[in-house]
Amino acid sequence: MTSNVVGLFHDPESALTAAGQLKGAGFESLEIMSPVPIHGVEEVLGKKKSVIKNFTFMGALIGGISGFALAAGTAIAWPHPVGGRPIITMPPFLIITYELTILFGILATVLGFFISSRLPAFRNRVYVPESAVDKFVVTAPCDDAEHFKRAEAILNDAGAEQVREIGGSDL
Amino acid sequence: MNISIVPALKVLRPAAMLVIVVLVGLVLGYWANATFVPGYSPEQPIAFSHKIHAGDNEIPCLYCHTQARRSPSAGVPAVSKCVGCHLEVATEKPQIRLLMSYWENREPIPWIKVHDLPDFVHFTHKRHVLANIECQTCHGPVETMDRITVSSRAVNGSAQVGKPWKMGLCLNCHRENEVVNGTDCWTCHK
Amino acid sequence: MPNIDRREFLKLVGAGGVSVGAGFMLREANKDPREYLIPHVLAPEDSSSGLSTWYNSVCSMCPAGCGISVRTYEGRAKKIEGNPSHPVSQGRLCSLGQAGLQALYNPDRLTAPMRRTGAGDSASFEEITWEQGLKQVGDRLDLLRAARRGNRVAFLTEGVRGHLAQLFESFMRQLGSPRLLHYDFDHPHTLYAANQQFFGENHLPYYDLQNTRLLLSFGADYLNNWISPVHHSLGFGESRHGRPDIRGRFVQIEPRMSMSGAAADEWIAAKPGTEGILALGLAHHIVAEGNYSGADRGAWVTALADYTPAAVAEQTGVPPTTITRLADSFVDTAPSLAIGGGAAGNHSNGVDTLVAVNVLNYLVGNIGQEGGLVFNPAPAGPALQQHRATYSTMLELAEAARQGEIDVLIINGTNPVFTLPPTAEFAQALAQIPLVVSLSSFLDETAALADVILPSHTYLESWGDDFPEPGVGFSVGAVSQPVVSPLYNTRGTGDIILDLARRMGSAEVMPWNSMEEFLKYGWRRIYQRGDPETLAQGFDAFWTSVLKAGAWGETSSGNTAFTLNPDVIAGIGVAPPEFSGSEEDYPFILHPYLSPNLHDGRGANLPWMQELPDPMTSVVYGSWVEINPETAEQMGLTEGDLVDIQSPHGQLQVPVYIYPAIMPNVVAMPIGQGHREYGRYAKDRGVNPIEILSPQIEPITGNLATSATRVSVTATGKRVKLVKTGGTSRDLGRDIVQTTGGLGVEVTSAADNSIPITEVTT
Amino acid sequence: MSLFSRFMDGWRKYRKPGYYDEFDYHWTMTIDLDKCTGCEACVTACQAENNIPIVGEEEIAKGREMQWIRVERYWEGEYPNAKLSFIPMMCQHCDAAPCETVCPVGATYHNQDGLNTQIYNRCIGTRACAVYCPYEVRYFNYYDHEWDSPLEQQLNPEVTVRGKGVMEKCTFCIQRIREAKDVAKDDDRRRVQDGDVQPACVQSCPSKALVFGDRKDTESQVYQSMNDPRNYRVLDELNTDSSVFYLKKVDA
Amino acid sequence: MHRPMTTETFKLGYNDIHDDVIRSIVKTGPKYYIALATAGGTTLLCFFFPWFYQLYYGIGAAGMNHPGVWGTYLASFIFWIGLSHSGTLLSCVLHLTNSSWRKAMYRSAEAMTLFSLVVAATYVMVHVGRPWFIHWAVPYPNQMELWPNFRSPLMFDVMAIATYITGSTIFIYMGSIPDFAAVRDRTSGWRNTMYTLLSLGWRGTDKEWHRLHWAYTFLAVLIIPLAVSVHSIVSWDFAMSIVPSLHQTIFAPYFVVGAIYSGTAGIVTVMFVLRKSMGFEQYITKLHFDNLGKLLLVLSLIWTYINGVELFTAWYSGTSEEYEALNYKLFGYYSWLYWEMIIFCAVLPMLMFSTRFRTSFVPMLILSIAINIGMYTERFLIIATSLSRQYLPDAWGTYVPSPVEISIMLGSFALFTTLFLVFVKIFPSVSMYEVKETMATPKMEPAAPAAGSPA
Repeated sequence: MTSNVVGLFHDPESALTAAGQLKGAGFESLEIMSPVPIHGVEEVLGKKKSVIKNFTFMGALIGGISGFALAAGTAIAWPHPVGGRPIITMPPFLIITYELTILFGILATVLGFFISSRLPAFRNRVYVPESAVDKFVVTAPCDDAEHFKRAEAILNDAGAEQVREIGGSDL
Repeated sequence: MNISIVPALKVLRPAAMLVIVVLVGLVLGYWANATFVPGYSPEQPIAFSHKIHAGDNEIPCLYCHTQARRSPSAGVPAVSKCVGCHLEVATEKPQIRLLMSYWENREPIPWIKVHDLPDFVHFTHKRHVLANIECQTCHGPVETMDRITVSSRAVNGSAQVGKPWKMGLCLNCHRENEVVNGTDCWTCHK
Repeated sequence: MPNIDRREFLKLVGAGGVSVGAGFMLREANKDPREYLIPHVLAPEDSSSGLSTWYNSVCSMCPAGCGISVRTYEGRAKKIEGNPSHPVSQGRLCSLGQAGLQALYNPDRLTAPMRRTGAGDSASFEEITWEQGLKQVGDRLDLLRAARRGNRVAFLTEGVRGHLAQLFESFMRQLGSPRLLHYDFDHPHTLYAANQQFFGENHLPYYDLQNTRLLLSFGADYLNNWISPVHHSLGFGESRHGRPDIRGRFVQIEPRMSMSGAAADEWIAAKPGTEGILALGLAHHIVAEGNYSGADRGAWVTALADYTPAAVAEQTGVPPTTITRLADSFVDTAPSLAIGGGAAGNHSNGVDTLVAVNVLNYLVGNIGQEGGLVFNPAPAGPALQQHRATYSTMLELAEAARQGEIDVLIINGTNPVFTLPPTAEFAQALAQIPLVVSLSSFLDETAALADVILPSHTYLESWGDDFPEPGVGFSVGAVSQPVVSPLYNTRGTGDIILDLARRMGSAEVMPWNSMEEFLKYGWRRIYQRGDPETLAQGFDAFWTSVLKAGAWGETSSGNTAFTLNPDVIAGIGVAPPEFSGSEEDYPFILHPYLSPNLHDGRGANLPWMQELPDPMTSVVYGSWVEINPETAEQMGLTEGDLVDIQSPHGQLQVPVYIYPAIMPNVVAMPIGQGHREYGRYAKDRGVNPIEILSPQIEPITGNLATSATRVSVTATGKRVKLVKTGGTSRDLGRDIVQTTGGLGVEVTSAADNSIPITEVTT
Repeated sequence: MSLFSRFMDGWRKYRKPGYYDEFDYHWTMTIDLDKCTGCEACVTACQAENNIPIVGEEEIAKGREMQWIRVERYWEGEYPNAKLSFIPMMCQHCDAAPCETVCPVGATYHNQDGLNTQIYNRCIGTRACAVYCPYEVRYFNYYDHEWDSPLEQQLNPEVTVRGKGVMEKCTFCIQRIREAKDVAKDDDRRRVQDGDVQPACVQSCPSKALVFGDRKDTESQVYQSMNDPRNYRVLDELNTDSSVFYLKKVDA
Repeated sequence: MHRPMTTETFKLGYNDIHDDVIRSIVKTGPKYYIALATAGGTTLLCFFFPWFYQLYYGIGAAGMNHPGVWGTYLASFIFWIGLSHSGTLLSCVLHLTNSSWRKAMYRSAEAMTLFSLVVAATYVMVHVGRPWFIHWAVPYPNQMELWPNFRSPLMFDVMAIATYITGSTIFIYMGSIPDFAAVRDRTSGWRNTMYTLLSLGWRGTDKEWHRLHWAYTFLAVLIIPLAVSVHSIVSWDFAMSIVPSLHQTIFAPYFVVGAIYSGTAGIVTVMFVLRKSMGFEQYITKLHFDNLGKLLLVLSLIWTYINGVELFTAWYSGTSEEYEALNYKLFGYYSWLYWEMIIFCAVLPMLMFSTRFRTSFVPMLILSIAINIGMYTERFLIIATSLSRQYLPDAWGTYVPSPVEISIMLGSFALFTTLFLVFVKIFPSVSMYEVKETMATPKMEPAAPAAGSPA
């Protein structure tokens, strides 16, 4: 059974320092929970790359193609001449294409966000409610009590206001 | 403390199940009515059997529905037409007596319309009959029906008893047979 | 699967069950409502379901006598069109004729015989049976006839022709009463009188618009409601563009531009009532220029001596140059034709005016010519002009009623309470008559005063026939047959009269059981005029063919060799018109005209006609008074201002319409609205200008000079919204209606065209 | 695959304008303004033929008159030189109709007879077509019209009675064209001949100012008439390519 | 409250924001219920009741007529679409340009967008003659094998507005997830359930913040061109016709500017109301009004310029059609409305040249309302004057709105208010985490928080 060590900090700098030290001490899967996005996390915990832009791009691409296919395809399916224009009329169809490009781009972005941020959370995850208010929280999974002790010490050294042990999450 | 949305989902489960059950129930009920309740097949004022007339006795459709060949409407035969035969034929049957009572009172028989198109549709029997389309193509196997049931021609060309006509079905036939102007809205809509 | 406890499970099962039921019912409710197929009991011969049957008949909406074809579908009349084989309408029909359907299907039709109960304001009608109604009338007639007091019966009918007219005459002869009056408000008595005087003909000639090249119309709105508008329109179209390289030219002379004036190439405003003087001015110029070379030229020179262009210009307000130009082109552009009527004939000098118009035709030799004026043969059917009642005759009838000389008055079709001015006191006269019987199909103003109403069929339900007057140059007749079975408990006029005849013991003389029978009896004579081939086929074949074709005609012609009675020439002359009311108190001349849509008011109960925009103003559903823009500006009036129109004999309040083509001292009002009865569409809508007409009489005919009333116009300060469909009737340089100088068209010289019609003194 | 090949077929076929050559018929009307007397017989004929409702005085006061064909009037000059011209105005059945493009549901489009269709049962009532129509000949059903009984017995069974929320306009009497085609087919004729069909307005016109026919038939009366040197089209500068030709009034 | 106007000097802690915002959600006084009942009741009475009457009777219940087939319904539709351009578009632009003053107000601005769009979409249903067949304008496979006509500007509208509603909903939701999580922790019962689901189990980890930031940025990038396209397309409903004075190339920018203009004015109004009613004085400050005022002023100038150009081209064209339409607009039946519009939208906004005016709350409120009245008038006039004076003078006519229309127009404001009132009780109407971001981050020394943002 694993548990998690959780350190609550009053300010982001201390939290980041603590996280850096934990990482240095060989702890992995560190998480910093904060009420606001904090700057400098990447310097401490490493660069993050998101796949969202790929989703957005692919979504927009698919949207564009399907938008045009929808407009042109339905026009071909039962041609109704209107206003002396050709059945496949580029300018209006490009507008439809444009709109669907954006629609699919937006939807794909949301999908990308959900997937890449692993939301919604269907399993239990470690959480400290204070982190939503004004505390900056560093958590790390600990394999055993000894691990935990070490982490607790590091956190306390870094100026944690409080260190807690939270039962293992399902993830 | 741990967190996930599962407890919230659990709280919502009874409500969600209720919603799901109700929705499924509605669809099921609708579908059941549409599928199992035999199509529009009302009881007519006189239990006229097309099976006896058109099936067993092989009277041609156009013998009674004489208009179909030359008019948009196929027409229902006048009471006098029924009486023309039934002065001699099967005079003792109770339904024939009912017929004769209409005749003697000079009253028309209030037949209930089974194949009914909306008022904005122009359908002409004449053109379809003259194009040698069997009556059964659109009206189903009438010669087997004791009581007329609404029917139509499925997309695959077979008769579907119990399902009324839909625009898509007309269109399908018009497309298959490459009817001249067959997909122009003004061919059928007035 | 999560645990579900028993209660929850039951709840779910319950909810599921309910929703399945709801879904089921939803589908059920979505099914189409039940419709029925009601077959015939006996298959009809001449109609089949889903197909239309056309019947030919005759239009009775106005006196023109157009042939019509009625489309029926499953026993209902659906559309009226002109009968292509009828020479008058030739397949065409005017709005009013087409709206005949709404007379048939009018929601305000009388559905059964009625008797009046109570008196005065509390009077109301109760439904009775035909037997009761016919017995009440028949018994009275029988009594009077037996007592040899049949002359105390009067019969007042709208102008009918054909065998129905003959039936009325026989009926009245049986009673021994001379009081058979055919009364129509718009009957052109003065035209008949003028033709009688000049040509010695007692029926109208045929005006050959189709072949004419120049038409001078003195006040006759020939495209709208003068005599036979549909036929004239056909002729107008043909004349304009029916011949290669010839385009007929049309000139209209009238104080207020009518539809014909709008269609004309030139509209000339002559002072009201001076049209005849203008015509004689033209005649003077023709004779003076030596363009008339008949033997009686000398007599004409003498007769027309006073009508020099200068003098005529002075009187008419038309510049001398215009007079001479018109006269010259009238001579040069043969065949030409001059017609007169409408307001021009409704002045105190009406007959003289129309005689003057005939003079023009005579002088340039248009009489008997193609493109001119062609005499008709005598109608093949009964012609009973002598019973035509003028305003004076009606006054006599009213007087007789007041004197208690009338016991029974039968009224058919006509509505004198509406079309006679209140000064005639006709309604009061009706109250003096013990038994007033109305045969009207509608509760109009006159029927509302009747004691017994025996409602007749509309013309689409009854038998009749017609011999158009004027004809088209040869003998024409047509039979009017019922096209639908009667809607209500009504009877044909002829059938009612025949029934009454039986009841008063005239069955021996009038032995026919129905109008149809009588018609066949009458048409047998026409059949006997036929060629051997027709005779060989027998009457029934002839009858069927007449019904099928909807028209009967034979190649006959009227008087071709016309010689003028020399005595006439000396009598030529047109006096200045007389108006009632002084110019100081009543500065405007009222120009009432028949509404293009409602005719003399008979169309007012037809919703189509109410909703049809007036062609000139686009006003619907109301009355208005037309005022010259400059006059209106001086008086500070704009469209929709309510004004009081005051004549010496009455006052009306009506909104103003600014009309660009009316003389400054003339105000015009349409006749037709202002009904106090006559159904939901007509009742209490607009005003009736007849109500303020002065009883000014044209002395020769005794007809009412309807255009001879002076009025004053005073603003009330109130405004209403004039309901009309049009917006701004100005082109604003957008070239919507484009014009061209002429293509294949004879254009008169540029100098002629450039002469403006200069100021018209008022 | 078949869907894709259908798409490619269509793609090749439908990228260019100009389907006029493929019209079966090209129904056309000419109106001789020099013959038009403004009598409005055409208006009543149309009302009778096409079940056009009576809207009543209040509605007309609100500006909701219903006339598929109306007669417009234009005054020119002032008294005493005032002139009045009438011009019947109805759906011009433009081959490049502005109204067709704007309908979101395709209730109005151009059919292969050169007609500007109006499919009432497809209409959702956006009224955009009425805005786009420069001739203002589209009329909207602002409510369910009623006929005072028994006036409804006069209604033409071949024409739908339009309910509330539906746009309507002149159809060149499609029911008559349909019937004429039907008759032509019966006669083993392949085409409708000149004179077989006349819309109600043309049929009734007392001065024969209106002429109707198939422009593709060069023998037809309408073909002669539309090639009259006097011909013009109203608002031609808008390039609507209308099928109603007017013949200029002659000013002589 | 007179605080110096810089974000750095918020003298509030994270806790205070939390308390203030969550209190605004959880603590509901009788005033709120009275307001909600009034708004809801008015919606029912003035919007839905007349609408249902109109559904039963037909569009004839409104005042539209033969030349004027479009009326206030469509004017209201454009108005609400225009109002929607405040929020999401502005929010996106400011997000991408990193304007920190946006943060206190963007949530309610976005809500305005969303609800304006909802009201606008409802207006489509009110406007069309047969709304029960409105689904025919949506592409879906059906037995009739009929599809919408994608060549129609109205179909562009359907697609654009559908996309815009989707986009705006997602945008406001994405931005609210962290705040939902914050509220979740402070609530219990059904609220807790709701916020748990809405927050999706958000924990505020470094990874989640990172993903949210990027997703949010991409959305902003997508939504800006979308918003511009939406109002361009709305303008094309008119400009693609050939009606004189509607058929103009300038219409798309004209509409977009007008939309942002009226939307920004709308934000000012909503800001004022929120500030007063929810006790957000600390968060919505003079700074916001000042900045919005500057924006409004610029927009007003652009709008006035485009209006002038429109008049000039119409006058210069010299054609009867354009000239009459112009003449009618300036001096015809509706001219008093035109001049009212000019005063409200072009003249009065000049007051905002003064900083004192911009930083005064009540005058800004009055001006913002005046601008929106003017902008409503503008939309009405575009339709009414143009349709009244088209090509054929004999078909000219005048359109006057009926009581039903006016009632529905007023009712739509109540509908919007109702939706907004519901919104403030569900969404934290001030973005907590973004306001926190603008504040000084807690420093090492808990007792002495210093000024200045973190490194």
